[in-house]
Amino acid sequence: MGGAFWALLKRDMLLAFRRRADWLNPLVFFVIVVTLFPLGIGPDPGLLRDIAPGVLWVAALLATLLALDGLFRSDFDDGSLEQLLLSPQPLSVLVLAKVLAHWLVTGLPLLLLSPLLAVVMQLQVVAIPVLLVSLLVGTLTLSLVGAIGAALTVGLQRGGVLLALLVLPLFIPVLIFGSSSVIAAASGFAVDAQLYLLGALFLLALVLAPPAIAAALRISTE
Amino acid sequence: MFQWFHRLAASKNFYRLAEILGPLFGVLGAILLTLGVYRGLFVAPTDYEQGESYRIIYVHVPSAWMSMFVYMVMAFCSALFLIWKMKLADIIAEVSAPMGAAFTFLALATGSLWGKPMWGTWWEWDARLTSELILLFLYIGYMALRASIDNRGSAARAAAILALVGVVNIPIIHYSVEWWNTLHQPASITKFDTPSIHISMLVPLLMMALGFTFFYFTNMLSRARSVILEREANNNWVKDRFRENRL
Amino acid sequence: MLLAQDLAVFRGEHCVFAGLGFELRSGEVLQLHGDNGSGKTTLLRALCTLLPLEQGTISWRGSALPGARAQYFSEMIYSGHSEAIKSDLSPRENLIAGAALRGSDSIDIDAIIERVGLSDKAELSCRSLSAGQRRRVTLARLLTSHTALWVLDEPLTSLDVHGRALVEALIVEHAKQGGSVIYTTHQPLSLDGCDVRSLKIGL
Amino acid sequence: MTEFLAMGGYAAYVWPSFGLTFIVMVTIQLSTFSRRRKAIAAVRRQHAVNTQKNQQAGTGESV
Repeated sequence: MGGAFWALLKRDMLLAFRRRADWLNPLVFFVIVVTLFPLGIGPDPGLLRDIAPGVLWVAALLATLLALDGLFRSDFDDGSLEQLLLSPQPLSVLVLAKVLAHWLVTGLPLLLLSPLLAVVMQLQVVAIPVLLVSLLVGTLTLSLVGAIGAALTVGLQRGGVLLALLVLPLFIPVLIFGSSSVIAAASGFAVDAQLYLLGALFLLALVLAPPAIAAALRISTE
Repeated sequence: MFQWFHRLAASKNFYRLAEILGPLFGVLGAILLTLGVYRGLFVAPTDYEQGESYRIIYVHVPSAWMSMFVYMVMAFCSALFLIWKMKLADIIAEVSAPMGAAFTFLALATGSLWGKPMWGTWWEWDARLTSELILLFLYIGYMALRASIDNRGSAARAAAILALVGVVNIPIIHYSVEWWNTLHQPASITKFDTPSIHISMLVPLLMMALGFTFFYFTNMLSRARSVILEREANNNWVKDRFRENRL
Repeated sequence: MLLAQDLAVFRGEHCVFAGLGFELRSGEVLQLHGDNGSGKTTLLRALCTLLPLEQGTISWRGSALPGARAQYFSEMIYSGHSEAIKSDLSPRENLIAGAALRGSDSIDIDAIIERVGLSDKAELSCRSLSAGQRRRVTLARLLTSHTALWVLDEPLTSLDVHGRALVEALIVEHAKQGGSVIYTTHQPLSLDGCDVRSLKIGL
Repeated sequence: MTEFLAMGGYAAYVWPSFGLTFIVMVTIQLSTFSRRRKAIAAVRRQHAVNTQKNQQAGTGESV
């Protein structure tokens, strides 16, 4: 059982390493979106500081959404998705490997880049650790939940827009708790409530998303 | 052979049942709605706090209630369809989605009309209205997904999965929006709640709610019958009915 | 081993085929005949549970399929129209990933690569291989796990004469070891030494 | 009557709400009727196709 999981993870990491465009685009998108706000709203640090958590979180969410479309699409196009479906290993576990590989390639870099952008947005330094923790748990949940939408729309040509429409309502709770945890941290309030709830959302997604993704994949390859 | 026959028999019997219940619900709905509107507008006393504007609840609350009820029906039918392959359940979910979206839109519109005198703005980020807005996105997503997959069998199953994922998320969304609302909104303004309901105000509200529900069922049954007619046009029971002009 | 009873598959509203059944015992080879669009590929995909059955059952070693899915998948391998290989990876990496996916690890990749004649290309990325060579990588995947049933959809596409001889040899060898094969092809295959049954699909 | 119509000054909100509800429900009802007409037309078309096929097949099964 474990063998297939790690092999698939290794294969996807190797593929991502060879095909840089897939994971560079969301990162560049994340940086550009965040830098747009000071240009659009003005350099006033006080104002930027107030909107920083929201901007960082919405940008991270949109970057994850952008990267999700490619999650199953390359496998679907060259037919290896069918091999995934026909493997004796449980599909939910294999799907977990795919989502983890996708997160390592897009979610993690977002995470590592966010402190830099937090400084750009004048965010209080005390809030940066909470930003990292909330983004860590948040992007994992977003990848899991988003993968359901990706699996549902993988068979469609113009699936991108539909994917956004399907998963955005499901992203909202993560966004609410995520950005409010950073806001609370910025103004020195306790953040454990938000982070616990984020953790709860993550565990829920970890348990419920893979079977839904597996079922959606079986339908999309019909 | 059994499965095919079971499917056929199911839709024929369902058709006959819907033929009877449909008009019955229609009549009941019409009576309840006219009575409800009459009592709500003319008989129910003025609310001391909100004056006459509270009467909007007689359309807002039922449509908000229906928007949730219809989604629950869709989710339940989706589960029946996915687990027991009941094609009828999928037809019910398919025809209910547009109506659910219409009720959600209605709830949003009447909600903002009711909120205007109270808060002075057309759109108030109140927890209930925000959840309603997100529910509208769920409906649109459901209908968009079903429309974008051409093979009807997979479109139905994909939409069913989305409906189930959606129904799991509705309480989460509602709770997080409530939480978000209390966090950012000082609780001083009057909660967007129905005022303390005097019995004479409550009766029309229940009538309207029931009226809406019957209205939904009669339309859903009629649309389901139309879908069945189209899909089983080649079957004998449809041909016989066509000949005897009992469609 | 594989028993299909009274299968019916629909594509949307169109009934591709109905009332189709056959049995495949170990060591047998079954060729599907039928012109384009008669549903050969649909039947193969339905046999691999990639397509839902409107009616009928497929059972593997006596147990009905939706239940015995894991067992069935561990003993069968499907090779469809698309090559199902990653063009950014080399043949070796593709085969290693493919084998692990099927949960079989005690296999000698080098011998397999040697067998399909790709030993000099083993480290190149598949993007630089020709269509015929890529098809050989797909063929090599058949050997990466000890499966009883091969389901092959047009295995000869883009293969040269040597490639065709390789396919024939592999099928014959597989059948002799008691495995069974279902395949579709437009160019005739000369499989001496094993009884080839054929099944007509479509009108 | 006029003070009733004034709705205690909230006429601008109460009547549009009820009006909008009426419009939405009528649209739902009308689209249900048109959906039914479309279905019956489909059955009639299918019927015509079948009878034509029967005649071609020489059975001339009278309808």
